[in-house]
Amino acid sequence: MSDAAALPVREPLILGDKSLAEVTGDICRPLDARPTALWWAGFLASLALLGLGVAAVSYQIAVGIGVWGLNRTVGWAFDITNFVFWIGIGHAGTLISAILFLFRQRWRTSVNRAAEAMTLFAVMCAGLFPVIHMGRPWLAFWMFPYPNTRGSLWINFRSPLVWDFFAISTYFTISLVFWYVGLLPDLATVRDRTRRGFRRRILEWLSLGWNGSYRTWLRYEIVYVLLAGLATPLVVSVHTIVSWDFATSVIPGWHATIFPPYFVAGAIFSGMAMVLTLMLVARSTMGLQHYITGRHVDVMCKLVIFTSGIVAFAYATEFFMALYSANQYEQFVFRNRALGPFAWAYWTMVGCNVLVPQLLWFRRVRANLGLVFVLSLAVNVGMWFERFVIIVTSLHRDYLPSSWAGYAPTSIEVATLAGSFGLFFTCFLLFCRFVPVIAMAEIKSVVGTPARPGKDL
Amino acid sequence: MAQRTLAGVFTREEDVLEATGAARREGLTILDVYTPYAVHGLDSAMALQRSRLPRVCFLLGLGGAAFKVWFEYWTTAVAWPINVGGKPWDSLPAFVPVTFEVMVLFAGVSTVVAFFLVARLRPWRRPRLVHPRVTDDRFVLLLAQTDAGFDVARVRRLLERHHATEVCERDYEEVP
Amino acid sequence: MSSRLVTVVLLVGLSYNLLAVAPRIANWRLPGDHTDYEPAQPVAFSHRVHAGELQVACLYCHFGAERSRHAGIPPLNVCMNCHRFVTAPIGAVRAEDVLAVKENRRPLRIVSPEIAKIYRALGLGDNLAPDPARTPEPVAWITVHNLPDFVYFDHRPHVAAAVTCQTCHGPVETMERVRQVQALTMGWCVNCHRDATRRGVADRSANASIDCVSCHF
Amino acid sequence: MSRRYWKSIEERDGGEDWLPADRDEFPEPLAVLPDAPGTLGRRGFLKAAGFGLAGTLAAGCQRGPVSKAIPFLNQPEEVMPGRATWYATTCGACSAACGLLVKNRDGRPIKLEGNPQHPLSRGGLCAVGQASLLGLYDRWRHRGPLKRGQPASWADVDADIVSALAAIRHRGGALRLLTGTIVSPTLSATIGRFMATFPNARHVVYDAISSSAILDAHERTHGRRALPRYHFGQAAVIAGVDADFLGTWISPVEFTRGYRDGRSLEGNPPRCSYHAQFESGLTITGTKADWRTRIAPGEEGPVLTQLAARVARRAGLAWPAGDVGMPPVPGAPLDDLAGRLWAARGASLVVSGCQDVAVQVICNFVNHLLGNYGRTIDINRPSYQRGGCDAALGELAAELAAGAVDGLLVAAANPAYDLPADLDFATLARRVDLLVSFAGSPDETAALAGYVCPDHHYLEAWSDAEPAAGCASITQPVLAPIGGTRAIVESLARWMDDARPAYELVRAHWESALFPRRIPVEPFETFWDTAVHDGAVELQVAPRESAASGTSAPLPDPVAAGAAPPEGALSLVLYPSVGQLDGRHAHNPWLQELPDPITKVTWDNCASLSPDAAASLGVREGDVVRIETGGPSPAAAALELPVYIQPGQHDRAVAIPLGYGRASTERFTRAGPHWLESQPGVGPNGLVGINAAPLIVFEGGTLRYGGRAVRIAPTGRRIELATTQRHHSIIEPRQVSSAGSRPIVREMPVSALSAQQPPPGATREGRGLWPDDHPYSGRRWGLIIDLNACTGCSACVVACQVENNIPVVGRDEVRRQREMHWLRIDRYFTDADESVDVVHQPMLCQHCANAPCETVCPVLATVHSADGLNQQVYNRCVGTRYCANNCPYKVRRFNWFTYARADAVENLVLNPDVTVRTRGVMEKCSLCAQRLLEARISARARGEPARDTDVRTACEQSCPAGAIVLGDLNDPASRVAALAKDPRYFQVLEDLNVRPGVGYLAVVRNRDADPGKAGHV
Repeated sequence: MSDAAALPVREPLILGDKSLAEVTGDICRPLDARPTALWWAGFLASLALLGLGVAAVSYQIAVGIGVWGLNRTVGWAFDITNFVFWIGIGHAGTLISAILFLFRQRWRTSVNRAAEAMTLFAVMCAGLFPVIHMGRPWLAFWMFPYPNTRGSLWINFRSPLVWDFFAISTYFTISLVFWYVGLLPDLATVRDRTRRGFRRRILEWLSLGWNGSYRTWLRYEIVYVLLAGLATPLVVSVHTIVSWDFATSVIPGWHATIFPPYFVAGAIFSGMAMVLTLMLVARSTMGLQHYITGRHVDVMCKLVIFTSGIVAFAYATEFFMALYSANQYEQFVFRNRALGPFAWAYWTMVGCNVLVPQLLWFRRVRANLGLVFVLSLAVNVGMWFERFVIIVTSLHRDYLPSSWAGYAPTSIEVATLAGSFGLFFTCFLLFCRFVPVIAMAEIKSVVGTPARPGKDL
Repeated sequence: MAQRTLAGVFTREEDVLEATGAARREGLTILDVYTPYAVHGLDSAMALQRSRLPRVCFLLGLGGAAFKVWFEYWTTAVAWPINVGGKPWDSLPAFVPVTFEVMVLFAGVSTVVAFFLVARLRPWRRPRLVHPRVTDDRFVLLLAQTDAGFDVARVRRLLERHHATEVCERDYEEVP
Repeated sequence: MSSRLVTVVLLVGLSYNLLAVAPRIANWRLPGDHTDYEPAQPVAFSHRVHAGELQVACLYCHFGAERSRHAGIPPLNVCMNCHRFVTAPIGAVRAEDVLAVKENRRPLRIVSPEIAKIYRALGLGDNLAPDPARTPEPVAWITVHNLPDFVYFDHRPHVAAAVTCQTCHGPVETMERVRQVQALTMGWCVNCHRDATRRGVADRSANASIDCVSCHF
Repeated sequence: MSRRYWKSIEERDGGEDWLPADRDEFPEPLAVLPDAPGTLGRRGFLKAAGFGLAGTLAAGCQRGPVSKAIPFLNQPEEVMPGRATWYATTCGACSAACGLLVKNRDGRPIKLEGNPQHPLSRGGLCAVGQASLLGLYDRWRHRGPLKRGQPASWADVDADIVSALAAIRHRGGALRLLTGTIVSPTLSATIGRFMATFPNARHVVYDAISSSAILDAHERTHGRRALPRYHFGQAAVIAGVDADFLGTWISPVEFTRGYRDGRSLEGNPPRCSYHAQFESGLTITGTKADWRTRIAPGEEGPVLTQLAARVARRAGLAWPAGDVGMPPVPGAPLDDLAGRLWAARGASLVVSGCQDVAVQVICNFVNHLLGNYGRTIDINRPSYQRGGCDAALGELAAELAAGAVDGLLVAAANPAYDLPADLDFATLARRVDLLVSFAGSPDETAALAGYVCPDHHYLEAWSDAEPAAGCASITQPVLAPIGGTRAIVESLARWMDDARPAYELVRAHWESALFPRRIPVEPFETFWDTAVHDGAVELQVAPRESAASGTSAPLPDPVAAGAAPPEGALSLVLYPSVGQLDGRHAHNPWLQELPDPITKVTWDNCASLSPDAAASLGVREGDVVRIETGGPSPAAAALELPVYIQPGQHDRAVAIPLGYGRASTERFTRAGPHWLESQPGVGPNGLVGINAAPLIVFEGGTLRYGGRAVRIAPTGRRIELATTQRHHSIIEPRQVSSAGSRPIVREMPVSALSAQQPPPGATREGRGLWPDDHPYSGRRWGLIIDLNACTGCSACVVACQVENNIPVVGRDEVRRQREMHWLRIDRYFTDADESVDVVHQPMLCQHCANAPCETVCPVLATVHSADGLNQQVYNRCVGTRYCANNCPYKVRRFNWFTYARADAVENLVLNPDVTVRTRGVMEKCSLCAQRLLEARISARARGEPARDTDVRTACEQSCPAGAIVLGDLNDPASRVAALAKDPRYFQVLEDLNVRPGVGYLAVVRNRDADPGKAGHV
């Protein structure tokens, strides 16, 4: 990567003077080639984690939710922490694909496909937890308002969990549709590179007979803008609603009006970190250095430090509000957060989310991809702990000291968390294998055709 | 009745743009242009109408939201009013989140469905390509041979003047 | 060839099946709805005869309905109030009388096989006196109207509010063997309670609660 | 012929990779064998199967499992399936013999309640009494007699015993009957008859929790070895010295009721007795005291002597005790107490649980000076609830040691377990040729016995009781014996060739002995039926000559120094815990899981130390320490117990509850759910807790529970105690804020009470953001708990557990903070260790009108009823636990596992009116919805509106103090409506505006206004 200051105006988004056919070839190569040993190693490791998670969840469903470390006071811990964590991860994908699209940030084209896929898989992981955290998950369908023989007993539209249910399912559906619509032209491209056989049949089926007609392209563009326009408030609403799970409650430490913006910023923060993590891996393992350039990393690092600032501000505001409120319960919760039995989690969170990202102020740090990778991992850890801190430290000591309790995760909970990572990476690796990880059509529109007279056929 | 066409294949975005504009100025019937990516400016070159999909999106989104508000009110306050936490029957503020989500869901899904319908994108539809590399790196301008007065040679020259790499005639039962 | 034939035959069969089933679609039930359950009972007791023809009041046998949650299956001593004397249908007894006169002998005691089951269950001998050789064994009836364990139904308030037995149990007095007529789902209960509060029961106003805790605790 | 049309350039050019669209994509036939004609191939078969399945499904029917209804053959007239029958009987869970009403449903008892007509207990029932029901369904009980540990027939065992007894009788051998206190007059008479047939027989009575010194002292001062009856209700000033009379001492239910009468602030006129308590450990009695002082174990004597000296000075009596050194407690308050006692002469009461006869003599002396005999202390109508004579026990031990006993019968006692190591009963008893135990379930003594002749559970037996002179009650069976057990009276009578059943023995004794003492003139049949129906009758008491005048008694010797250890040394306090007493109910999981009212420890005993003592020893809660007495038998005289840190305890005291480490608690190894990380339900010794009884001292003719000097050494091991209220929760809220602390409990001095204005009602209701759509125009159920009356005795906790089928979860689950009690008793400490105040606050679902739990449930599984109940619908619950998280009171309980018991016999105790919850659902207090509904239905059947006097919740019913009141808040005539206007009324966390339906009345301390103490905890 060259020094950005030396560039005349802007670094090109895509390096290497690619022709359209080269773009197609580069991006489709992993799909055509046999999987590498590295891919297999990653895939098998993910699959093993997934298997562990499946075993843990099966055991939990067979024996009872008591195999988690929860108790009468701390009713949620790892489960909802993981849920909020994964939802947060998902948000960055939508941010990149929709919000940056609306803002015409064309650098997003290199990463939006993978980011959207990340959203989908993260939402899948997230959606898992509200289901398995139920005492009777086989009755999860009761969350849906369907006519029934109970006098038509509907559901409680006042419950934030119902809001959650609608938000998550809408978010997943819209993300899926958005991703799929964006994928259509690329599926057609891959289809047309595939000669025959089962794979072609599937691709034909999936690409819906796309033939590059400009009339379709025109509508496609409209639909894409519309979906981006819808996804943008959606992504804000989803994490707002997730934050309302806590904010609308009466528990000190949860009942805070700052939660919606705080959660949305935190989500983007953690999601950007996850995108960075994944992109840095994909870039080096899949030979996409020309498409995911140092500039992408640089821009994302700036977003990370920006959102880190918002998150840090939220932490400070919480403490200020507790002090200012003169509410003893509120004050105690925050004192307990910083000094109580879970202080280690709190300070891990502050360290990873506030202190560590400050390093990104330095350009040299941003340019050091290895360091950025480590930092992004730290942010992921920190954001997981943020949710843990919010949930567990608020619950474990609330109003009546008689009911105060501790919390320690069991091996089953840890295995379930690991399993969700297994699910995520399994899906992601399959995605890398079978779907173009970069939106070819969009890249081509960025690359364009060389100005005449240029390279001729 | 089969449609007789004349297709010009280009390798550059600006070529097809110019050729399209020229063809339209010549008064030729542009059946369609096939591109590997969305080439900006082609819509004005082809003089295409604005899509009505935004209207579908807006109306169905609005409809979804209206339905959901009614449904929530009906279930909580009319069909079986149940005292939940002392909240009033018509807890409208509490209905906002779900209403919003359903609005987005309806708007988004219906827009895409409408898009598939109008663009005739179906899973069972076999791709019919005017050029095998049209999804890779070729741009194709497809003109209709509208009547007997259509001068194939002149149009071919026109296309070649705009750097068409190949020009061919084909008959279609149905335009792709 | 033959494969196609089989397919055609089976398709015809399936369509016939579906056609036959189609009129019943309106009657399709959701899981848990046991309407039309009509199990065979250990004693072929006929409600039609007892409640219909003989007009025995429901509460004569199911006396628990007024005093307890359960209406109860009558103990056999209630049966014996009549069946100490009534051992067989009147037609059979008269036929034996006629036959006895004809054959110039004392008429035999005619015991119908179903009523004999009562005597056997009570451990009674042929002369309807306790027979030490026979051990009494209660009759295991099969419950027709089942509610899930988490539902607490109490007959008393319903009887007190003058809800007729038939409202829930259907025209039992016309049934040879008791059949479940109503769905007995929660929606059915709730709707009846709503109607009762709105319109009253038997021309009296009623306050039928639809609070959850009326049935679930 | 015709022009060739092409679709693409490739097609036209015939590029080899171009797939013509008009060609069959799969030109070759599919690789499936065509079916041979006339046969049904694989595909055909699958098709047929598929169609068949579809057709079956389409036309299919659904059936649930067949359930059977089996009616009675001949229905008894009084039995109605589905309706409860109530029988009056007498509680046999301890020797207090409270009155019981037994709820019998479909032939089995499912709930015990206090009998309001019983003159002693007056409707209350303690936790142990409530829980003793489960003992009936204990599958470990003896099913029949045992001969040398093997099951045998009654005839066989009877023959052996009768011949052995005949041999003893013939040769004039020594026969001894060792029992606990026998309150049954019939059994006493039968024992008397039985013993009279032997030339050398003696009946030795002892109590595992002995009060022998009181009887001995009265023998000395009043010439009659009797336990007087104490009337706490008539006492305006009470001084307790090491007597836990509200928790475990003699007759706690009776005393609690009386104590509460003396402190009835809402009465007219309001009464508030003054209560001073001197104790080493912290007891629930101490928590209620207006002035509580910590004394070292063994300092009871000096304290009482100083008190007596001060009272004597006021009485103008020259008593040399003035010379005794400075009292171990501050002199000025002691003066004040003496003044109060003197001012309330005849209406004061000094009680002591000390087992030193000399100390008890001084206690009697004080009461005598105060003129309490005949007023608050009744020696003429004594109590028979403790009749043990420790001196006789000592003699028996000596006889056993000398090998002078030929036959020993043991009934209603477990001497091999509960006697001190000094007496070494287990070793001595082995030397007796004929050792017969009457234990109904396996215990340490029965394990030694050659013959076990198991007694019934008291709910299976005909018996009677006369717990106090003139108060007789009937024990009637409420179901046929489950096993082949036999009542003791029957066994004894059988061995005297008297084959009458217990019913006839009891009836005959009543006719001959009790009927002549009747008060109303009536025939015996009426007398008997009344007794059986009501459960208790009042009888005349023959006036007995006793030295009640007492003035003639010589002045007692002052006790200058007790057995108090030197400064800095630690000494023992062995005490019966509220749930376990002497360990006779150790098999009872309800009691094992009942949190101790003070320590909140379950499933274990522990050594309590004061915070300072623990700090000086360098131990923390849960550290296992070795407690050594340095006694003669080192093995028995050292225990290893986990430490519990107990504020309010004396710094030199080590308090250990008795009743733990019972054999037969090994059954709880697998109590609770089993999964990957579950831990056993018992301690490292395989039992629940450790038996501390060997550390009891037998000295001066009495069993002494306190004062033994011990050394403590940490072992370095740790145990996590299964406590329901963690220690740090006591300490930390004080640091919350300097401005004020949490308004959870309110407390006020009595002087502030009159100044308090009733809270204006408008401030409580109608503060809301939104329009109130729920006016509760009809009935609105409410519950008010008087914290001033509540002693923390936990009877309500067990009552709730029995009534509502609340599962026992086991030690591991409690340790994981997953106890299921719907009703818990929160205890809060205030102030420093020396003068700690404790408040007990029963906490249950508050039935908030603006319930935070309801709003968050996604599936409407918890919603509000029209009469103000917060309903929890188990079958609708999907188990998100959001409601529990959002409950500010944390009263919701989640079924983490399938806790439902698998024991078919034990399950007979389940209340058929309450759903047994499956795993994965939330549950909580329903305000006994089943009782509310039953009351409504029966009122409707009677044709009258339901009144709140018709119904009492299980907790309310059992409360010995009458602290809990249920009623209709909207009915101005109801008690709750009146109490809601009381100046002491408050709601917990009122600021949250959740509008609870449950309210509390503040604690009132009878002490001068002290700004430091008043206010909030």
